[in-house]
Amino acid sequence: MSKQNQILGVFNDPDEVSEAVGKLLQNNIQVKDVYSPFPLEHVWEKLKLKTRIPYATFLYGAFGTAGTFAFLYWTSVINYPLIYGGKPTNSLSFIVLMFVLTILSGVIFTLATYLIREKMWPGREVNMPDSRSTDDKFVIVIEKDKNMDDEAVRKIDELLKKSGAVEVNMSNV
Amino acid sequence: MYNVKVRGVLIEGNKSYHDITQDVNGPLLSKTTPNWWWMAAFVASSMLIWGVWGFYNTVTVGTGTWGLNNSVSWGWAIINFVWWIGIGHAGTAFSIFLLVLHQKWRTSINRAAEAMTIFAVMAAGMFPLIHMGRVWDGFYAFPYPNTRGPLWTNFNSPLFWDVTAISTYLTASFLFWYVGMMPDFASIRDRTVSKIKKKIYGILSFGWLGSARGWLRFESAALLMGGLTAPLVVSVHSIVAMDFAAGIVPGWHSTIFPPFFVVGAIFSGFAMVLTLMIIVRKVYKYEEYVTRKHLDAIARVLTFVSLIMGVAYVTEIFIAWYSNSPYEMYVFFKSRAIGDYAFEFWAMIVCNAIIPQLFWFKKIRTNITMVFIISIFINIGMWFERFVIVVTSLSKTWLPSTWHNYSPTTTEVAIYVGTLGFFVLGILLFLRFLPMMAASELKGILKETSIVTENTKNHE
Amino acid sequence: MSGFVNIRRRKILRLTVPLFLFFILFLTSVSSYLGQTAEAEKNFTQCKACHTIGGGRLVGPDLKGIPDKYPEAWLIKFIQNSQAMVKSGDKEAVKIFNEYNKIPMPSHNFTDAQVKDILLYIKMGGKLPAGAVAKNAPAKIASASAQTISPAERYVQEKREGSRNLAIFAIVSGVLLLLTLVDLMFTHYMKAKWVNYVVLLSALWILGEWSWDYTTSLGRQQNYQPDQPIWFSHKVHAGQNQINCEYCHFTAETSMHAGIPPASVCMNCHSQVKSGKRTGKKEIAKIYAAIKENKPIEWIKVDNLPDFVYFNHEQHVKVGKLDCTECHGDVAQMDQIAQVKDLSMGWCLDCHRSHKVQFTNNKFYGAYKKLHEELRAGKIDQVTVKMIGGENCSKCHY
Amino acid sequence: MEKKYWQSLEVYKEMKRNTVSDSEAMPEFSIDGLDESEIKGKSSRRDFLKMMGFSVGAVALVSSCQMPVRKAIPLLNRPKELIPGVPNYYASTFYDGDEYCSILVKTRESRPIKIEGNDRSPISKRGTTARVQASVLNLYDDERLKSPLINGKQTSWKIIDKEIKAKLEILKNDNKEVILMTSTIISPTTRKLLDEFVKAYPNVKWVQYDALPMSAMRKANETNFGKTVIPFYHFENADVMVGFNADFLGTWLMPVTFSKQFAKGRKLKDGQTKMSRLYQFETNMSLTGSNADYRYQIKPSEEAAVLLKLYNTLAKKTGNSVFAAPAINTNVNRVANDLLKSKGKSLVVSGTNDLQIQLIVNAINQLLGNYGTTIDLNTPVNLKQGMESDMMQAMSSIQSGKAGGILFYNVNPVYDCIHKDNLKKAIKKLPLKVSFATTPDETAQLCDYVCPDNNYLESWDDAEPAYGFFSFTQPTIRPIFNTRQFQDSLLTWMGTEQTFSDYLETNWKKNFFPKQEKYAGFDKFWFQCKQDGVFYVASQETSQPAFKPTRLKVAKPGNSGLELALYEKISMGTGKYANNPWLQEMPDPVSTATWDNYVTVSPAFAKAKGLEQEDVVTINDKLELPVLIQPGQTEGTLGIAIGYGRSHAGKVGNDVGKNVYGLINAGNGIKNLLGTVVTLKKTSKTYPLALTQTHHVMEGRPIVRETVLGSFVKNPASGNEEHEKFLKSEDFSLYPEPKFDAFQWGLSIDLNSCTGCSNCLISCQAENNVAVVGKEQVKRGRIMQWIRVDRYYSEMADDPEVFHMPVMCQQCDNAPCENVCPVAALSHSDEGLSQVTYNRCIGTRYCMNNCPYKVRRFNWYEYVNNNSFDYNMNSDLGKLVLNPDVTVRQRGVVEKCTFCVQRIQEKKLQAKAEDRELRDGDILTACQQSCPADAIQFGNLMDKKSEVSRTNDTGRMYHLLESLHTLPSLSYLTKVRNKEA
Repeated sequence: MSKQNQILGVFNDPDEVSEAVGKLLQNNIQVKDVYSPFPLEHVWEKLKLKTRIPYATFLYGAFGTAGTFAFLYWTSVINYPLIYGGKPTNSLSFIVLMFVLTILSGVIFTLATYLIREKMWPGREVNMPDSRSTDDKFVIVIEKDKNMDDEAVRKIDELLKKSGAVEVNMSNV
Repeated sequence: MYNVKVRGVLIEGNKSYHDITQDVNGPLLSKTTPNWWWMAAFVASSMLIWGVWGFYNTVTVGTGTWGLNNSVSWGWAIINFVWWIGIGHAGTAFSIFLLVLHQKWRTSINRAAEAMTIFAVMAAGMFPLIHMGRVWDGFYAFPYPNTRGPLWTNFNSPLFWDVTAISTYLTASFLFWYVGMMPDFASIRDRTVSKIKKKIYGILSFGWLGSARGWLRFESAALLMGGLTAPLVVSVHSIVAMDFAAGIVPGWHSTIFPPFFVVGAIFSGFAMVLTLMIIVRKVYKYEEYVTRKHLDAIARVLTFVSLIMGVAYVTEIFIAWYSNSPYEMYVFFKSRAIGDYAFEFWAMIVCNAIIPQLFWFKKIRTNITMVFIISIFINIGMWFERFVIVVTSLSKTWLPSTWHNYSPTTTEVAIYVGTLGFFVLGILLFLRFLPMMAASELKGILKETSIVTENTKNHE
Repeated sequence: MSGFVNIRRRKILRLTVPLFLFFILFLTSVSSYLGQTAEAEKNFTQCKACHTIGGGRLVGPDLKGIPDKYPEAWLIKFIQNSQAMVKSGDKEAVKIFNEYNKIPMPSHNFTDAQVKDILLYIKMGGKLPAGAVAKNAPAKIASASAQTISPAERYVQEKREGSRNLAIFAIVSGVLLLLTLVDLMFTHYMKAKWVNYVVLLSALWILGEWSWDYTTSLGRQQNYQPDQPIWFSHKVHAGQNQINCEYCHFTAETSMHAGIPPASVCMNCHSQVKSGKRTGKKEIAKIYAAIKENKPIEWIKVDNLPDFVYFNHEQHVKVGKLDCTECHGDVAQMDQIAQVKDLSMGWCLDCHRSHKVQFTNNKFYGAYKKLHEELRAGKIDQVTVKMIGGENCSKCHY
Repeated sequence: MEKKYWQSLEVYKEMKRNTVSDSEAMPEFSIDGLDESEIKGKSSRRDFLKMMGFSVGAVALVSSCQMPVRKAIPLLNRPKELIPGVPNYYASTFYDGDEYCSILVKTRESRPIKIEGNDRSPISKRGTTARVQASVLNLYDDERLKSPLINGKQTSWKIIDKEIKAKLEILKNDNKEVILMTSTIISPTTRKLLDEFVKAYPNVKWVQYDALPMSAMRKANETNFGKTVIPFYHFENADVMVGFNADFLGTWLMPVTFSKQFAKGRKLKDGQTKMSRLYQFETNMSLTGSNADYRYQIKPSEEAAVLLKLYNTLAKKTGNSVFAAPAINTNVNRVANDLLKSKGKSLVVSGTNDLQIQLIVNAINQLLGNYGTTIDLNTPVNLKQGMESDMMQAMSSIQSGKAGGILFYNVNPVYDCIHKDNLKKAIKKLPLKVSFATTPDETAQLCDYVCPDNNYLESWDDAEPAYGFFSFTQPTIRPIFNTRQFQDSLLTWMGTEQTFSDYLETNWKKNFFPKQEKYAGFDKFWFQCKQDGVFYVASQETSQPAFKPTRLKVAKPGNSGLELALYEKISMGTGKYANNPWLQEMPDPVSTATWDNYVTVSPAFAKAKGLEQEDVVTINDKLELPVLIQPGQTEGTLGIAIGYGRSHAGKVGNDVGKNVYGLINAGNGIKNLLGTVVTLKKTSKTYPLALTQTHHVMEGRPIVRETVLGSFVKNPASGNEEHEKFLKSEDFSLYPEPKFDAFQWGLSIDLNSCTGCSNCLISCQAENNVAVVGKEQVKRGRIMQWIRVDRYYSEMADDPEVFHMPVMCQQCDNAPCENVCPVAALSHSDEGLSQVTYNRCIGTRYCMNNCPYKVRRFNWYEYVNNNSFDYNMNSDLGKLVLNPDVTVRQRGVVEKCTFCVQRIQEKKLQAKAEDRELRDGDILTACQQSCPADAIQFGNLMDKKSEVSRTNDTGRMYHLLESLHTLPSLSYLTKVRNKEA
C-alpha cells in the first residue's frame, strides 16, 4: 500500500469523467492526468490545458515562404541566371513553389514539434496506468503524495465512485 | 452540436465503445486471413507482374516501345498519371475538408480514403518517371547542389512545379494519415496477445499514451496539419492542370483548367471511394459504420460535381468558339466532336456529365448495385477525359503537316494495368494490417450521433 | 641526356654570374631589347633541346659564337628551313648536316625578326636581366633535378589518401548508425538517450560528407595518374630542359587539340639523345621500336573532360592567352603526369565567370557595342567571359 | 631507315584548299591522332574512332577511379597539312555516270565527312543535290568490295591481273570481240586512255550505256543541225519557260545548274519586280511541275499532239506553214501568246526521249529564235552519250557469240536494262566477264572477275560536263580497302607502269596547259586547277549552226487505256544509291513518301476504281505495288518511280520497292519512260507506305503566304496582311522583348526561290549526325531529319497548287519549349539561339508538345550500335562519316536544329584568332551552303547591313505562326506566283 502512489478512477462514460474531474478540482485535489480512448474537450477545459503548437506552426510556415523565395532568387538570379523563353530570371512563377513549400515545411515541422514535445519515438517504452484506456475505459489519475493520509485517499475514492467510477485502483508508475 | 433528430444516426446497431474496438481491431488481430483476400491478392499481384514486364521493356528498350510519335509525344503514361492523381484527391478531400468543416460523418470513411490517396498518388508518381524511359536520370529533376556550376533546375517549368507539388502532397497526406493511426495502433498494442504484434504495433504507435495533454496536442497538431494540407487539395491538381494550361497547344491553353481539373479530381476521387467502400462494407460487414446514409451523401456530392463538369465542358467549347481562333475551333469542333477521337470525346461526356444525373432518382441513389455501377462509369469517364485532353489536342496542333494520330501499344497498357495491380495490392495490405477505420474518432462521435444505448442509460 | 645538360647548365650559371651586373646595366640602357629577348628566351627553349650556349656540342653544335661565325641572313634561312638549304646543296649547310651525322635540324616557323632576337640572345650567352631570370628560375631547376617527390605529386597523393580515409570513416559511422537505431527501437540499452541522438546525427553528417565526396568524383578522375607506356618525364623535358610546351604539343594554338607529339617529333632530339639519366636506354628505345614496327605509341590520356563537352585549345591558349599550367597544373614539376584540376563543369564556369577577356585588344570583340560603351562610361571595369555568353550552354555543348 | 621517319608512308599529290601546302604527304588514314574515344552509351560522339581493325576504343579496366582508360594515339608521322581537329577542304568533282557536280570535300583527320558545293564552279555554282550530299556515305558503305574477286573469292591484284591479261591476249589473238561497257564518260583523260586501250586491244569494243539515255534529243539535233549533241540551256535568260515532262529542277540532265538558273530568273531581291514564268505540261506531279506557275496535265500519248498544236498556233501567228495535227483539246493559246510576247527570250524543253517530240521542240525553239539566247549548241553537254543502238549491237554480238568477253564499268545493265533476262543468259556463255563495280551488284554477281574500282573520293580524274568546262577529281583519302581505280586497272593491262595520276598530269601538261595563257609554269597552273577544282576554256564558235527543218508528223493519240509514266525520284535516281540509307529515308518532295516506290493515281481515278491509299494493285497482273493517291496526276495515267527493287544493293537497299525498268516503253528501239500501256487490278492486300506527312492542306491557316506577281508589284507586302496585323497589335507579353548585344543569329528562307528539292535536308543530316530510323519508324511518325520540307496542296483535288516550305527550329526568342523543360536542358543563348544540351535532357518530351512548329525530334530508341537499326551508325565503317564536332545523341534525348552552332563557333574562333571582326557570310549553315536555289540566308540580325537583315527588310518577310508571339529568328519570304490573279 505504501508503495502505491497513484489513485486511478476508471470510468465508462466520458461525460461522467469530466464531471468527476470537476468535482475533484472543487475539492482541490490535484488531477495528474486523464487517460481516454478519444479526446475529451470538457476535461481540457476543466484542467485548463493549453498548447502553443499553432504559433510554432505559423513560424514554420513563414520560414518556408521566406526560405523558398531566398533559395529561388539566389539560384536563378544570382548564382546561375539562365534565360528561358525570353522571361526575366526573377519571374512570377516563384509564387507557386513558395506556396507549396510553405505547406511542406509547415506540415513536417509541426509534426516534429508534436513528437518532440510528447517525447514520442518509435519504440519508446510505455507504462500505461490502465491499458483499457485505449479501449473503452476512461481513467483519472491522481498523485498520492506523502502528506496524503488514508482519510484523504478514501475521500477521493468515494468522490470518484460517486461520480460514476466503475472501479478505483491504486497503482504505482 | 450534432443533432441526431435532424441528421439521423451515423453508427447503427447499438455499438458500445468496446464493440467498436472489437470491430476495428478484429480483422487485424485474427490469425486467419480470409480466402477472398488471397484470391484478390493473387489477381492484383499478377497484374503487377505484367506491369513490371512493361516497365522493364520500357527501361531497357526505350519509350520507342510505346505508340508515341514526334507529334503526340505524351500518351497513356501522362493520361494515367493525371487519372491517378485525380483519384488520389478523395482521401484528402474527405478527411481534411470534412475535418475542417467538422463533418462528423466522414469518420468511418476517411481512414480508408486516405489510404487510397497514398497508394493512388504513389501509382501516379511512378508515371512521370517511367514516361522518361531513362529512369536513372530522374534525379536531374531535383535542385540538389552539384559540381555543374552548380546547375539548378528550371523553376519556371510546370513540370517542376508538378514534381514539387506531388512529392509534397504525398508526404503531407502520408504523415497526416499516419498520425491519425497512432491512437489505434496503441489500442491494438494493448489488445493483442501476440508478443510480436505487440512489439510491432508498439513501435508503430510511437508509444502513444492517450493522456489528456497528449490528446490536446494531438488534436491541435492534427488540425494544423489538416488545415495546412487542405489548400494542397486545390493546389496539387491546379498545378497538374498547369502542365497543360501553361502549354500553348490548342485545347490546352485555357484558364479554366485548374478549377476544372480540381473538380474533376474530386469527382473521380469520390467515385473511387464509393467503389471501394461498397465492396469493403460488404466483405467486412461494416454496414453499421458505412451506412446507406454515407453512400447517399457521397452520391449527392457526385451529382452536384457532375453538373459542374458538364458546365465546364460546355464552357470549354463555348470559349473555343468565342475565341474565334481557327486552331482552337478545329480541335473542338473537328478533331474532338467528329474527328478521329470522337468516340473518346462522347464517352467522356456521357460518363461524366450525363450518367451521374441518374442520382437524382432516390431509387437509383439508394440502390447499392446501381450506385456501384455508376461509380465505375465515372471512373472510366474521367479516364477518357484525360485521354481527350492529352491526345486529341496534341494530334492536331498548329501546322497540319505535323498532324499524326496515336494509339497505345501493349507495353503502355501493361504498365497501366500494373499500377492498377499495385493500387489494389496496396489497399489489400492496408485492410489486412492497419486499422481501416479511425476507431478513436468513431468512439468520439458515438455518443452524440447514435441512438442512446444501454450502457450509457443505466448511469442516469 | 638530362643529367648531362644539367651539369653543363649549372656550370654555365657559375661562369656567367660575373657577367650579370654588366648585363643588367647594359640591358637597362637598351631596355627596348627587354621585351624581345624575353620572347627570344621563350623561343630559344626550342633550341635548347639540341643546343647549348657554350655548353659544348649536343645533338647540334654549341651555339656560342655561332652568330659571328656565319652571316645573319644565312643563319636566318638555315634556322627557318635547314633541309631546304641542304637540298639546295648549300655548301656550308651540307657540311654541317654531314658533320652532325645527317640529323636534319627541324625547320622552325620563326619570323626573321624572331631569329634575329634569338641570335642576339645567343650573343648575350643566353642570359637576361634579373626580372627575366626570375621567370627562368634556375633555382627551381636545381631542385627539380633532385629525386624528391614534387609538390604537385604530393598534392595528388594526399588527395587520394584523404578520400580513402573518409570512406573508412563512412563505413564505421554507418555501423554505429544502425546500432543506435536498433537500440532506440528495441534494446533500449543506452539509458542516456542523448548519446544515441549525438551518435545518430554525427553518423549522418559523416555519411553525407562521404556521399558528397563520392558522388562528385563519379565520372571524374581528378588525381588520375596512370602509368604511361613509356616512362616519360615532363619534369625532365619541360622542367630541366625548359622545352616549350608548344614544341611538342604543337597544335595547341591552331586546333581544338593540344596535340600529342608524333614519334617523329620525339626523334628530333632522340635520334641523337639515345639514353636518359634515370632510365638509361630502356625507355627511349621504345620510341625506336614503335617506329621500326610502324606502330604508334599508345599514350594514356590523363586530362579527360566529362563527356559531351566541346573544348578548344586554340580558343583558350591563343585567343584567351591562358597559361597551360592554369588547367594542367605545374607539369614541369611532374615526372608522371596527373590530372590536377577536377575538370568539372563548375570548375570551367568559375573561370568563365571570373576570367577577364582580351576585350579591347582583339578586333573581333568590336561587335559588342553595348559592352564597349559601358566600359567607356565606366559602368564596368572589365569584361569577363560570362558577359559575352560564357555561361551559355551552347558554348561547350552541341 | 632515316627516310622511314622523315618521309610519310605513301606519297600522294594533293593540294589543300586555300592554304598552299608544302608537304607531299598523305597521312596514314586509319591511325587517328589526338582524340579520345569513349565507351558506348556514355557517349558515341567520337565513336568513329572504333573503325575496322584498329579499335582504339576504351579499354574498360578498373583504374583508380573506375573510369575507362582512354588512349590518345598520335600519328607516327604527321603530314604538315594535317592538323588534328582542324578540317581540310579539297576541291573535287562528283560524277556518277548520270549527274555532274563540282564539290568541296570537308575532311577531318583526313576523313571525308561532308560534301559542300564549290562556289568557284561556273556550272554548279556552290549548289549540290541530295544525291551529291549523300554520296559521301557510299565511301563508308559496308557493302563495298574489300579486294578483287575471282568467282566470288578474294584474291590479290597480281593474280587477277595475270589471269585477265592472259584472257585478253587470247581473245585478241583469236580476234574475238571484247565489249567494254561503261557509263557515259565525261573525263577527257579517261576517254583518251580508253582510246589507247582500244588501240592496245583492237578487239575491244567500247560501248557507252545509260540507264536513261537522251538519244532522241541528240538524234533530233543531228537532223536539225547536223550535230549529235545535247545543247546547253540557259533558263536564266528565258522569260517564259515551257516544260514538257522535263523535271529539270529535280532530275533532268543538270538539275543543279538549272535550279540555279531558274532561281536567278525568279529572285525578287532588292526591289526587282521582273520574274520569269514557267508552264509545265506533264503527266506525273513532278518537282518542277509543283513549282510551275501554270501546270497542264497531259497523257504521254498526247504530248506530241499538244506540242504540234502549240507549234501550229505559233506558226499561224508568225505566218509560218503549219502541219497537219490531230485534234487535241488542251488549250495552248495562253502559252503561245506568252511565248510570242517574249520571242528569243523563251525556252521550250521536253524530257521525253522521243525523236518526233524532240524535233517539234527544236522547231518551236527555232520559230521563237531561242537558239543562241537560251539554247547554246556550241557548248554541248557531254552527259548522257549512251545510244540504244550501240547497246543493241553489243547485245547481238554477245548473243551471236561474236563477242568473247565483256567488261562493265560503272554500269549495272543486269539490273536496269530492258532485256536484262536475255543479257543474263547471253553473258553467262562468255569466257571473260569483268566488272569494276564497287559493290557486288547484280551485274558483278555474274562476272567471274571483279576488279573493284575506288570510290570517287579516293580517285584521280578530270571531267568535262559541258564543252570547255573542265573539272578535277582528287583523292581526299587513301583507298580504304584493297581497291584500284578503273583507269589504273586498264593501264596495268596495257602493260604500262604509269599510275593514272601521272597519266592525268602528263595529259594535262601536253593537251590542256597550252590552251591557256594565264599561267606560265605548268606547276602553278596545275596547282591552281586542283585548288579551284575547275578550269574553263570558252568555246571559239559564236554563231549557232543553221537549222534544217523537217516534216513534223504526229500519230493520233489513241485512247489506249491506262498509260504508264515512269519517273526518276530525286532521291533514288536510277537506283545507284539504293544502299544509301540517307537517300532511302529522304521523303519525296512531292509525295513525302520514303523507303518505297508505288503507283501514283489521280484522286478521281482512285474514286472511280475504289482505290484507297496503300491498297495493293497488280500492274500487268505480275507486278504488285501499293497505291498512292497523288493530286495532280493526270487522269487515266499511272506513275511509278524507277530505281527501286534492287536485289544485290546491300543490307539497306535490297528488295526496297519493285524494279520497273521492264516497263520502259522501248518501241522503235528508243528507251522512253513514258507511254507504256498497262493494266491495273485491285487486290485485297494492303501495304504500308511511310509518308512523313499525313495531312496535306493548310486548313486555311496563314502558313505559306503567297501572292501573284501583279499584286506584288503594286504592293510588295501583298499576301502578307497577317504580318501587317501582327505589327499593328501591341502588348502581347507581360515581359519586355529580349535584347541582344553584338550577335543575334537569323535565317531567312525565300519561299519563292525554294523548289523543295530537299538538298538541305540531306546536307543537314550529314553535318549534324542525324540518325536514320528506318521505314517502320518513319511510318510511326518518328523521322529524325532536323529539316522538314512541308508540302501543302491548295486542295486535295485533281489539279492543286503546291507549296514547299522547309521548316526547322525557328530559334524563337520567346521559345515555348524552353519555359517548360524542368531540368534546364533548354535555355536561350546571348546570341538568340535556343540551345539544347543533350546530356542534360531527361526526355520528358514536354518541349516537343509545346513547340508549335513540331521541329523537335526524340530519340525513341538507341539508334547507334543497335542491330535493329542496321544503318550507317551501326557499323564501324559507317560511323566514319560522323562529324566529330557534333554530339551523337543517345536514346531518350530530344534533339533539333541548332543553326549549325558548331559552324558559328568555328568561324567566330577563326575571326578571334585572326584578330578581325566576323564578316557577313563567314558563317554558312549546312542547309544554306549547298542550296541550289540560294533560297536560304544566314547572318547576324544585329548587323543591319548583313544580307539576312536586308532580306528581312522587305514587305515579304513574315514569321511562321507569328500570332503566337514566339518571336522566331527564322523568317520566311512570301511566295510569289507569276500568274494572273
